Amino acid sequence: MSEPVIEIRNLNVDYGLGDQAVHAIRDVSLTLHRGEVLGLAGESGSGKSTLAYGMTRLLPPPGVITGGEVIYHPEKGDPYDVLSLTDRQLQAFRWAETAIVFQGAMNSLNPVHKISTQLTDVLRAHDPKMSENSRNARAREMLKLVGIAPDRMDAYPHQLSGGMRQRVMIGMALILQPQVVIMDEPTTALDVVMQRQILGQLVELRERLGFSVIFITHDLSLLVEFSNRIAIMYGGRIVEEAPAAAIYRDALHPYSSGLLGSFPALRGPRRELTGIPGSPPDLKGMPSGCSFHPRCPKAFEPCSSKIPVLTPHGDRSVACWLVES
Amino acid sequence: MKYFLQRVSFYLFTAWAAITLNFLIPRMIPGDPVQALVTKYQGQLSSQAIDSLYVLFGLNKDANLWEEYVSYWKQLLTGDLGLSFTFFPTPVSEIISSSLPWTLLLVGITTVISFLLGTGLGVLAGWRRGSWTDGLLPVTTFLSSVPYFWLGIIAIYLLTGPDSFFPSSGGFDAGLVPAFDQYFIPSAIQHSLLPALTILISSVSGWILSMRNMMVTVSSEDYITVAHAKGLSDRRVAMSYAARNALLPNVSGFALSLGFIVGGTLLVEIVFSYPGVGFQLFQALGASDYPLMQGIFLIITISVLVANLLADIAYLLLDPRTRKEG
Amino acid sequence: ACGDSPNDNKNAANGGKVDFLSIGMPNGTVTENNNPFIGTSAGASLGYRWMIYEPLGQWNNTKPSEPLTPWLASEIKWSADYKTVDLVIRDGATWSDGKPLTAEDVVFTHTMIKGNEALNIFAIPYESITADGNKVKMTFKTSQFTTHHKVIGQTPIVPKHIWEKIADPATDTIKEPVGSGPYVLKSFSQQATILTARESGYWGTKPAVKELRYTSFADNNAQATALSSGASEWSFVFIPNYQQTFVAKDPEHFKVWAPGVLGIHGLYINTTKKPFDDPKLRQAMNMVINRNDIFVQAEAAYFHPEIKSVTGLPEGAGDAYIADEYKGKTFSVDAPGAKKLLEESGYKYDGTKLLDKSGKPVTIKLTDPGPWSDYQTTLEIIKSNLAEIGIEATVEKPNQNIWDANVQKGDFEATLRWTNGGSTPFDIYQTVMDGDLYKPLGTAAQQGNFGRFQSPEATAALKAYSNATDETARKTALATIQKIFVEQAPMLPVGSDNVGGAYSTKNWVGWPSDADSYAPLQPTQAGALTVVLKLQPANS
Amino acid sequence: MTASAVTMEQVAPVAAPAKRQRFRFVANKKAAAGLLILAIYGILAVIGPWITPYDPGARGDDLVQPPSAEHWMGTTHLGQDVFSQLLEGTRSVMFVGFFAGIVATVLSVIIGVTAGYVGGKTDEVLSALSNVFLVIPALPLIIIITSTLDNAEDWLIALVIGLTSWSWNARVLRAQTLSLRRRDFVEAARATGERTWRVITFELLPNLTAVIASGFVGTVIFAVLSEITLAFIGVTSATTWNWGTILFWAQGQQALAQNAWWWFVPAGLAIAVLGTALALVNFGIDEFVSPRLRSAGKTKIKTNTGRTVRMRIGFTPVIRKEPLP
Amino acid sequence: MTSIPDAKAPADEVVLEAIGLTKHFPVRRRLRDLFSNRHDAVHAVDDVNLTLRRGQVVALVGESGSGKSTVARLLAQLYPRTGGDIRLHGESTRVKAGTAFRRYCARVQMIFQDPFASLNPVHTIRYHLTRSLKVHGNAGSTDAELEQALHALLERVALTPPERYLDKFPHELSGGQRQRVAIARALGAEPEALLADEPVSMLDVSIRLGILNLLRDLKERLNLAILYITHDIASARYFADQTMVMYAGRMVEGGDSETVTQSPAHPYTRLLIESAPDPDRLTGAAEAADDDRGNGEPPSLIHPPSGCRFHPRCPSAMPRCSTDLPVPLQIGDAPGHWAACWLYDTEEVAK
Ligand SMILES: Nc1ncnc2c1ncn2[C@@H]1O[C@H](COP(=O)(O)OP(=O)(O)OP(=O)(O)O)[C@@H](O)[C@H]1O
Ligand SMILES: Nc1ncnc2c1ncn2[C@@H]1O[C@H](COP(=O)(O)OP(=O)(O)OP(=O)(O)O)[C@@H](O)[C@H]1O
Ligand SMILES: [Mg+2]
Ligand SMILES: [Mg+2]
Repeated sequence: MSEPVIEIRNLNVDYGLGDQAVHAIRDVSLTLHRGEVLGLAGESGSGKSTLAYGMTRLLPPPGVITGGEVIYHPEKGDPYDVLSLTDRQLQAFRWAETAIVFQGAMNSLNPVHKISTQLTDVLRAHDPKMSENSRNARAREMLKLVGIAPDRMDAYPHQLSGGMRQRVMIGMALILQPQVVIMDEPTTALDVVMQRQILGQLVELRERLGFSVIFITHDLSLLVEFSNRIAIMYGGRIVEEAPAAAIYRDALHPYSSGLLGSFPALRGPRRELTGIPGSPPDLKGMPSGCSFHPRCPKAFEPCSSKIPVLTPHGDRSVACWLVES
Repeated sequence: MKYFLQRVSFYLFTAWAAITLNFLIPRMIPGDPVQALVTKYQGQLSSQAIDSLYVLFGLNKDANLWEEYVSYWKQLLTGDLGLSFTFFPTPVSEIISSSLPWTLLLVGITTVISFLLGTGLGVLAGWRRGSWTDGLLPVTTFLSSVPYFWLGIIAIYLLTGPDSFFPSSGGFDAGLVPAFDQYFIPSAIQHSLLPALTILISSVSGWILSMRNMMVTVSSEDYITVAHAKGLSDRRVAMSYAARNALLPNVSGFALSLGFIVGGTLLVEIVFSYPGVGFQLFQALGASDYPLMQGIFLIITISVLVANLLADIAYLLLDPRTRKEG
Repeated sequence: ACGDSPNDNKNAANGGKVDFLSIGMPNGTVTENNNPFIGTSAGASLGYRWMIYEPLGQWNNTKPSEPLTPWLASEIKWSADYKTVDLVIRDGATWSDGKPLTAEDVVFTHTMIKGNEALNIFAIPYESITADGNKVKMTFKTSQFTTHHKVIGQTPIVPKHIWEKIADPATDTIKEPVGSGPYVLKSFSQQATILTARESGYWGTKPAVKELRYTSFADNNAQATALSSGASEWSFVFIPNYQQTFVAKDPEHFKVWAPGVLGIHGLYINTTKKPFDDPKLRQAMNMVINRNDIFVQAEAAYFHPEIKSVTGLPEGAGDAYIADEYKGKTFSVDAPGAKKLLEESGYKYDGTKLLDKSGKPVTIKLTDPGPWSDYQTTLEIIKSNLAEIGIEATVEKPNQNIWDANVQKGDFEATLRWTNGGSTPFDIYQTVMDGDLYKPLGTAAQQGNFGRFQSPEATAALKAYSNATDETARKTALATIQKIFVEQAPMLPVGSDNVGGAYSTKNWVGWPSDADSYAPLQPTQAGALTVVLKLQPANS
Repeated sequence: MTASAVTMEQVAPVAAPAKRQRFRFVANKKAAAGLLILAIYGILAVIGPWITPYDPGARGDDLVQPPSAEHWMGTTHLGQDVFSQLLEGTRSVMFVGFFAGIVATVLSVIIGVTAGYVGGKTDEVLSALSNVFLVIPALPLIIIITSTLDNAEDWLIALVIGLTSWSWNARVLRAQTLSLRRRDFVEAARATGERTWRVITFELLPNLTAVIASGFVGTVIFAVLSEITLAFIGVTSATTWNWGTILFWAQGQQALAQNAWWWFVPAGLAIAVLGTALALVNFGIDEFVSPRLRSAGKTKIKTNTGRTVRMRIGFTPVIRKEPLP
Repeated sequence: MTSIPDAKAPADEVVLEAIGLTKHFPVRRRLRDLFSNRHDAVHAVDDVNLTLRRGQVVALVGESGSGKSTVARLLAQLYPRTGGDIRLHGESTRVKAGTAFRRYCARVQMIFQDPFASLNPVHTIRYHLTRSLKVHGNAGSTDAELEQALHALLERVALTPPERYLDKFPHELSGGQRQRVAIARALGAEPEALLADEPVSMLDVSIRLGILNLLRDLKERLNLAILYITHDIASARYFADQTMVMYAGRMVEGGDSETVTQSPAHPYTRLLIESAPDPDRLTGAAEAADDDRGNGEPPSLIHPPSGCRFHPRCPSAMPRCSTDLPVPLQIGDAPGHWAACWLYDTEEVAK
């Protein structure tokens, strides 16, 4: 496996402070390697988005990062902790090193500015010396790259279809050739045909440009198909992390296997669907021990008292007493 | 075409109904201009004058309401607003044209300044929440609730006087003749400072508050987060992303407030003896001067309708989503 | 920079000596209208019409019984029955366009008024108007004894050669006035009207004041503020607590002079409403009204001079007319006396409450428009005065138009209102008691007798007074009128009008005063011209 | 299929609803302060006339006296007690404000909601009506109408203010109703078979509460200012006192020029404080309605260690402390 | 609920039928259209035929904006239709409001797409369900009976114990719970047909499954006719007896679910199924070769393409496709399998 780009170490994120605080991310450690697609899955509310925003310090109030480190390894130079950067350094770091594509493209694009303005102002902010013409040329190039005719440069977001807007966002994310692209449910609002088109394009671009991707979705079949490794989150923690194929074939954590047993397959023989009983935990009143134990069909003695830690097992890690023992 | 006609007829209907009401309402006032005039002079005008005044004002002939209404429309359509009673026999149009500029300049400029200032402060207060700007809010809330005529009177008392820079009343120095020269303009500006300040203080907070709230709302939009994620400078995010979008609802509010310029600041003009339309209206009310009232109402009606139109156009210009697809 | 700016000479004015006089009136805005006959014109509202146009004679309101001072007419002679007047027109008077003023102009003016009801604001019954050389003779259908000052002293004379070309003199705004007076119009704006002294051609002495600046203020407050800041040097306005709010600002220069005239304010009582149809009750009420309180608290101790004589005639201007019977008889607050009077005439008390003869408590509604704060104050005082004799009064503040209509229709119980004013007490008593003006309840009585007072005796006496041809007849008639007024108390007089003003001696001196009351000190009166002509620079 | 519906039973404890939503409004500090002031005014409106130290209209011997032990706010030119006038005037101001507010609100709800929900011709007619009322200048209209009244009693003034000031709220409500009308829950109620009047009163109106309430508060402020303005220019009831009447007398007597500030200032302040209280309540409603404003309410937070952190959009604060137990 | 309506009725009885159903929405006119006489309309649904039978689930799939929800709303009589007919038990019905509409509601109920929007945030669960029972007279006559009926309803959708949910507000429930309340509300009317508009699209995979199981269970126990709208084809395969595919306002294919999903006939259906994520495909194996196929935007519904609406994107388009509107053609492999595509025209095949 290649060297890491981003190492998240013991990240903790709260919403609010004091007694009101909701611990949305607890002690999460995760490593993204150069050139890979890391999938992040889990039920809704499990903290996937919080993790993505937290590691870039983009959480809106009342989000607070209460601990941990996010070590970034630049292509050249020494690694540094993103969470310790000053505001100015952070501004320079953003987009140039990590770019983010959000869930709703309509909401991610400013409705009152032309997309050309929104593409070029990144360039202006990060490279003030660049000339107007070369900025435009670069923007045009990026649009072509994501399959949009450059003559749509002067369109406003609402004049583009949902898929085109999403592709503009991807183009914008790549315009500074960042090392890492974080994608938070980039295709859930689109239908399957469009979804495939966009993801296909992304994979192709990644092969050409060599950036790494953190890909967040709760559509497991999509993840299994598109990512190299998958991390499964539950209740603010990562419960399992493994190569995609490995998880699909043989999930170690009962929650992961529950998830995998919940979606019907389109092809092949009709599978039996198991589902997961119960409903996701309330972050304010987390069960003791393993937070999944009240829903776990295989729960046993230590599960309700001790929190399992994510421990490596070969090329995968899992946090479950079942595997420990 | 049918749709267009529908819109137009809707506007025409509104204008017609408003103008008709404007015609009827002043006539609900009991008494007549002659009596009002005699009463105004409280004995200085002998009651022997009454008969001659009826003849003078042309009120000695009986006309029923319907005939008056018909002739009112005839006049209106020929652009004639009739003669004022208060200032008999000055035509209403002359009175309005001599006082409207004052109102438009004083209240208009003040409204614009108030909007710009309020919006600017609102942007600051909304963007830099938690800083000193938070202190702005209680003060402005309080000021916005102060009756502005009260504020104006206090300002006159505290700030004007024999040696004060601020004149206590009027639109310009009594010794001057209105002209665009180096004497008149500074004097007009000097005279407008206090009334403008009064309006400004009591109206600016409305803009601050609404702009701040819009900023707060817009700040949590995804595209703001994206703008931050793009590493843009704080200033650029605040202005080009947050403020630019937060401005939209305020702009139509602003256009509408332009429509209320004419009718909205009656008391400031009264308190400061400012030669504007609001004050004329107030005088007309006291004098049962229907033609003048109607004329001013007409101006107000038209300006509100035009302001509505402006609001639409402004929105069209500022929000590409409402523009026609290209 | 702008060479031909109309404001260029402003600097000159600032350079040391002040050669202008700032005059203000609290009449709201004005529009450019210099027609001297129209009451709504700026000229009338601010008073500058009298600086441009002149009357035949000058009447001194403060000394109403004195003969008029010859002005454009050098001689004014009325016949004994006051139906004919003979005038000699002054030589040497010219119009501001240079043409001479002749008897023809006088005849033209009065003939024009005669033939145009809209211009005949005094409703003068002209008969004939003829000229003979520089002499003019006018005859009238009725005696002009009570209105002669209006014909001669309050009718401006206008140039024939200009006015004969005016299509409708009643609705022309005369943008470029040409008059015989010492001033010509320099400029007009809503803010200020500026008059400058004529370079030449004025028949009298050239005025010392080179420029008159008339400003119209929105209301009394603005005018009073302008006075106390010195922005206005002369005005006629009600100044509450004027000693403190005005005079104290510059005691050396700021002065107020408010001589009473023959026109009064009083509480009209609706004599058709029970129990106020009883003169005794009205008398009793008259006895408890504290006129001094009203004078001091409501009228700032100057504006409506207190009426002391029981005849309702003001001090000074009215003195000459008081009947012998009432000479020296003054009002005094006498609550016990009033109570006694009431009880003697059949009224009873229930505790402190007064009961009328039928046993019902006596209550009265006092009405006047809300915005008239001095009237409102007066009513409040009357209310508490009446309470002393057990009458429960309430004060109502209808809108002015409603009040007008109600008062005219007789739909009120008691209201504070003014009377007409004139050169004799006739106007006062006529407004209150004239049976000829009587209209039944519900019909608008526009000219007077709002209280529906019915006394044929009074009507006859009023007629006799105005038509009398000699002094004794007038005196008898007036004595009768006064007796009725005092005994029947159809209206309770409170204060008189004044023709004074507030002024500043900082720049100009020579104002009329008690010691030398040569003219009214109200800028809108015809006599204001006399004042302006007398003013001299303060530091000369 | 093994996971039958019956096994989908709740296992995780459903978090007890800590506080019912309706009390949260009072928990808002601004709203609470506003309500408190309003309550005081309300109490004074009821008991004010009974606790006045003097008859507010009674003349006394101390004319234009500054505040003293006998006259807390001094006296007028007639020796009346300003404090008593102020107390007595509270009732009229509160009555007119709230009565006019209720009239205008009821009208605006009836007209606005009907226009928005029923649509079509009805909408056209009602919209035209409110447009006409919007176009006609309110204050002059109120002056004219009240000037035709024989005696402008409080309830009449309030009625006139109410009848002339509903149009703006009606427009807002119409727009809001239009957006609600197509909401699924309204359609769903219709699809359930509810009658139209039930849909309007039970489905739409409760959701418009906030808009209606803030419209109501706005109208009350407008009505109070209008009443005071009317009284100030002399259009007022004969028998009752309000703060405008005090200002009217004070201005008529040039209180300030007489240096009698005690006569002029308190009434204006009383108005301003009432207005502020209403504005505070309005904020409360705004924040109550818009969760965005609510959550964004807190901008400074204190950490456990006593440090103050400013919440900033785009730069999530990082507070490192001991990792969670 | 005490009895199951018409439980004895034959299982394949037709409950609700749409024939040639058409809906055009007039377009809001823009400023520049003011002077023209154009009357544009969104052709949201054109000539749709659909049959719901007792005890059967019909799935309706298709891309976003293809008119699926519109069909459901038309069937629920929430929109007036532009053309075509809706037959309830063979009887043509057109109701707008009033008693007739309520009577129709009692037999055909709709579950809205979004459980977050279809429950009124200001009312409790009890209110929602009580209204549904009361409006259709299923509430019994006493409070006790009402309570019992409420409990029965909640138990039927597996929200147990009922007391825990009755007095909650919608925002206090999770998405899955809300969706079940919405279903319970529809069941409160004791309908014969249930129109479920994407009842699971907003939900998580694990919760999704619960709802689908619940619907299937209800279908079997209550003998309901269900229209299941989704764009998740895999769930259609799993859950529905029949599947219909819609494209740009028209039905393009229909038939037995297994057949339609396993051997799709229409090129659009094929594109749809190929696009669906498939975990069994290898990582990153997004066929670049596929790129030219199906690329392009969904068509404008204001000016829909002439002929077959899919022809601009169709890899096997023929000249005929752009001119002639394809008719439904029987596909050989399974009974009832049809597609509206000229590829299956026997003459064409013969050529
Ligand atoms: N402002 C907030 N205040 C309190 N809790 C919050 C706030 N924002 C999010 N949360 C909680 O944090 C948890 C994680 O939320 P997050 O958005 O990261 O979930 P997610 O995994 O992205 O879910 P989804 O798949 O639905 O997007 C959720 O349980 C949510 O309730
Ligand atoms: N009320 C309406 N007025 C105008 N156009 C409408 C209206 N409702 C729907 N449409 C249009 O009709 C078409 C079909 O919409 P519909 O909601 O039925 O699609 P759908 O298949 O349900 O999509 P999704 O999967 O996104 O829910 C769309 O183009 C939509 O824009
Ligand atoms: Mg998320
Ligand atoms: Mg849909």
